Amino acid sequence: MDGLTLFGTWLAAILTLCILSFLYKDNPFYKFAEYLFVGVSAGFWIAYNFHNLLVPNLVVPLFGADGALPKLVEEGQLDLRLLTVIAGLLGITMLFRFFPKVAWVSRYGIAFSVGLGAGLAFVVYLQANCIYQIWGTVRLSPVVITESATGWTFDWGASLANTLLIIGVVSALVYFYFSKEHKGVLGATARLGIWFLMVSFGAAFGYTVMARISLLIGRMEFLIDDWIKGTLTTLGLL
Amino acid sequence: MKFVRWLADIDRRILFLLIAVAVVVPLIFPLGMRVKVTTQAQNIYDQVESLPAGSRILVSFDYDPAAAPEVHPMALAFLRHCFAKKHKVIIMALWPQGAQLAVSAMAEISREFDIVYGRDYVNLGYKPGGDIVIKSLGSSFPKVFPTDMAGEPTANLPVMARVRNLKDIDLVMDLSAGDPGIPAWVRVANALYQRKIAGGCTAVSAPQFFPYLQTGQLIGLLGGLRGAAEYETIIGYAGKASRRMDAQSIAHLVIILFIIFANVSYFILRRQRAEKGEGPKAGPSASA
Amino acid sequence: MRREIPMIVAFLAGVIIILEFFVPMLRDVAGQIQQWYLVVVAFAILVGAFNLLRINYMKVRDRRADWPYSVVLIAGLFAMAIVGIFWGIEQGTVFDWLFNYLMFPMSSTMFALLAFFVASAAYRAFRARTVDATLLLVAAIIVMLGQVPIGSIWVPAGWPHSLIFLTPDWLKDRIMEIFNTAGQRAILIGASLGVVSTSLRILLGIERSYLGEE
Amino acid sequence: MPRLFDATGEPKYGELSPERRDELLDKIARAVVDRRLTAPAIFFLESTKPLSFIGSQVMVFFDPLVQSIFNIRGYDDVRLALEERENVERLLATIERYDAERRQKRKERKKSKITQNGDASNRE
Repeated sequence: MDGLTLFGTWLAAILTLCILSFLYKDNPFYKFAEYLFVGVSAGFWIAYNFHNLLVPNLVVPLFGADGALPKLVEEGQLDLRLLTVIAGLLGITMLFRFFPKVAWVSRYGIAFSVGLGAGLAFVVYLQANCIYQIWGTVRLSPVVITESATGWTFDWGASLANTLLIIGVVSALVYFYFSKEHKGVLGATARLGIWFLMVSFGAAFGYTVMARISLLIGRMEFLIDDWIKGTLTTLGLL
Repeated sequence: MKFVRWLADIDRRILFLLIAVAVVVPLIFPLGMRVKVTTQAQNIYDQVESLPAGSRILVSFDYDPAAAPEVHPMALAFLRHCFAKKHKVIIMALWPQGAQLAVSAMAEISREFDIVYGRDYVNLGYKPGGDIVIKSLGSSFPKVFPTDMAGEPTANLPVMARVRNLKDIDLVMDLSAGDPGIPAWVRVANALYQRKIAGGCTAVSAPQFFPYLQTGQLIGLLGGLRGAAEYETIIGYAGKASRRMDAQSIAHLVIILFIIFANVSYFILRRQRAEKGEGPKAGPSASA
Repeated sequence: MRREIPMIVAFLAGVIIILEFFVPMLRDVAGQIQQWYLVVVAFAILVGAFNLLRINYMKVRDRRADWPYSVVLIAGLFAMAIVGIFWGIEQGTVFDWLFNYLMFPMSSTMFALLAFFVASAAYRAFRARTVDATLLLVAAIIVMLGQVPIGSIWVPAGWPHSLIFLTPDWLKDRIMEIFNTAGQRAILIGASLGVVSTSLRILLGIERSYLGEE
Repeated sequence: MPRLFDATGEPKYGELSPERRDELLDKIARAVVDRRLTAPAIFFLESTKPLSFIGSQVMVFFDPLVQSIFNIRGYDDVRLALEERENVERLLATIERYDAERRQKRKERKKSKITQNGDASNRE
């Protein structure tokens, strides 16, 4: 490790320990890291926004890489780059939010992006999460018969799986729409629905446990391999 | 009885300590256990294998350092596989941190393979906007990405020469830690442009993608560290994920033991209360 | 007029995106306005960052509880933004260094911390008090065992195929493919209906809260 | 001293009044218990405790956007509640209390049913 990397590793290790100190109890070191993290993340986003978006998608199309202003008409053709001006103006309206007297101007930028987002969301959610999902359920056959050399056999495993899947989707949907306590068929179906949901929540929690443990392993690996072993190696002790 | 009460109201910090030990010890003394490969992981591998050399694979880095221990090993394993099969890789990001993580992933990978930036791969950088970004890629790559991450015009990069829009992409691999991520790619690139989407994601989000697997909207899925370890196993590379699975195993066992202890103490105390004729209480809980 | 024109803007933007699928002529227009969207989002991010800055500035100004930490937040924000904007973000820059040694460890440790709390949460929530909670608990345990190699380590090599349903691996796969898929699919469908109806209400001008108060 | 951007639109910050806080936590807890989502809610809240402040700051970041699009009532209050870490524990305790009450009620109902009809078919 060179000096700068070693310094960085120590910095990283100290910050890691600051955050882990929360396990003992809430304390100033944790708070320091917490606020620093939020600040640095926001700053990171701003810098990316500048280099990966504002420059290539707004500044360069408007002024060109050389900084020259676009001409209105170029070789007898309307310069389409000028359309980018509209984008810039719409974007700038967003900043008016901070000035109460003219805050209404920001409605243009917001309305544009909300409208566009709503239009696309309408199409893609309907298609991918609604129609395809319903189709994926109704095409399942509760009775699966497979053909083999000996003739037709009833595949009870697949049949049961399909039946359960169909019942699960329907009953869980019933639960969503009638979640308050209900009597009769609707109530019974909703109760069945919540059992399916509970199993899937349980599965999700199993996965969550897995995810969090993996992250801890990642950090411990850093502390053991990069920080302790790395430092000892650099100092020639290992 | 005293012990049961102690167990029921155990100081949370004792649990913390046990978890730390369960993670650290196997990291120092590995057991070398192997994971079984699921069909979801195998499907992704088969897809990459079946493409002819020189196919264009879009890899979207939609995760941040908080997901890196799980997802980064997937990125490394998948990229290794792509370059071993001589595919062209186009990297982009819907999360700003993803673009930066792609930089470090490629710094590691480019040392192992005979690959040239611009000819074999490109890092287009980050664009915010999720669904709309993907939708725009459906009509034009150069309009969304006039330049790569470093500001080089994409028109000058040979790898982008035949990529006009999403239709020119043979496979999308999304490395995802949330939305925008796999859900956005499935919603837009699959539903509107019929692209094949493969996914690698954090274990937290994996369960919600199973409906997509059943309909084929997602061709395969690597879920969490286990998924990463599976891909490492398939390509025969002993990477970090496989090594970490030992610690993962032990920690899971410890947590299951916690759950069992909590329940045993809960039931013993409940019976005791019932004998005394008291109603149910909120129940014992680990105290701070 | 301060409300009507933005409403028309929202309607047009949304309808162009929808009609584009049926009217090829609109494709160029749609392509163009999608480019604008990216720029508008860039400004929206600036607005968000500015709001964060403003609230923390106010905390410092009024010397509220924990205000010194807000100074740290503001300093971090400026440091990262300035270094990135003026000296670049590529590999080997100061920005990249700060990302690797400052942001990366903090971000990943914050979430690694949750490993400990997930353990205490399992201790607190997973009690077989009711049928609901029991289902949750059993599913969670099976998945936890099925996900790691140690869960199936006791299964001998010659395990009969007819008894495969007793192994955590097999059970986990069924839970995921049947019960989890059913539950998650219901959530997907339910949520998507919500999104679709909200989108429609926005486009038709029924939902106007985005225009703020008059 | 001239102030920056706070003619009228200064966002809320600081602490919630204890009454408003309890009212808010109460409402959330009721909604959770009524929908029988106690166990998942406890798991989620307990397991993300340390991140409550970061959550609140994410809400600050998206506040101008979310507020201008959805105008959610109580957004600010939830955000402020999250800034204080103890409130997560308060919410957990409230949920557990309501859940215990609910189970107690069920038990009593079941008991009275058994004495009336001699069976307990309405099992959960």
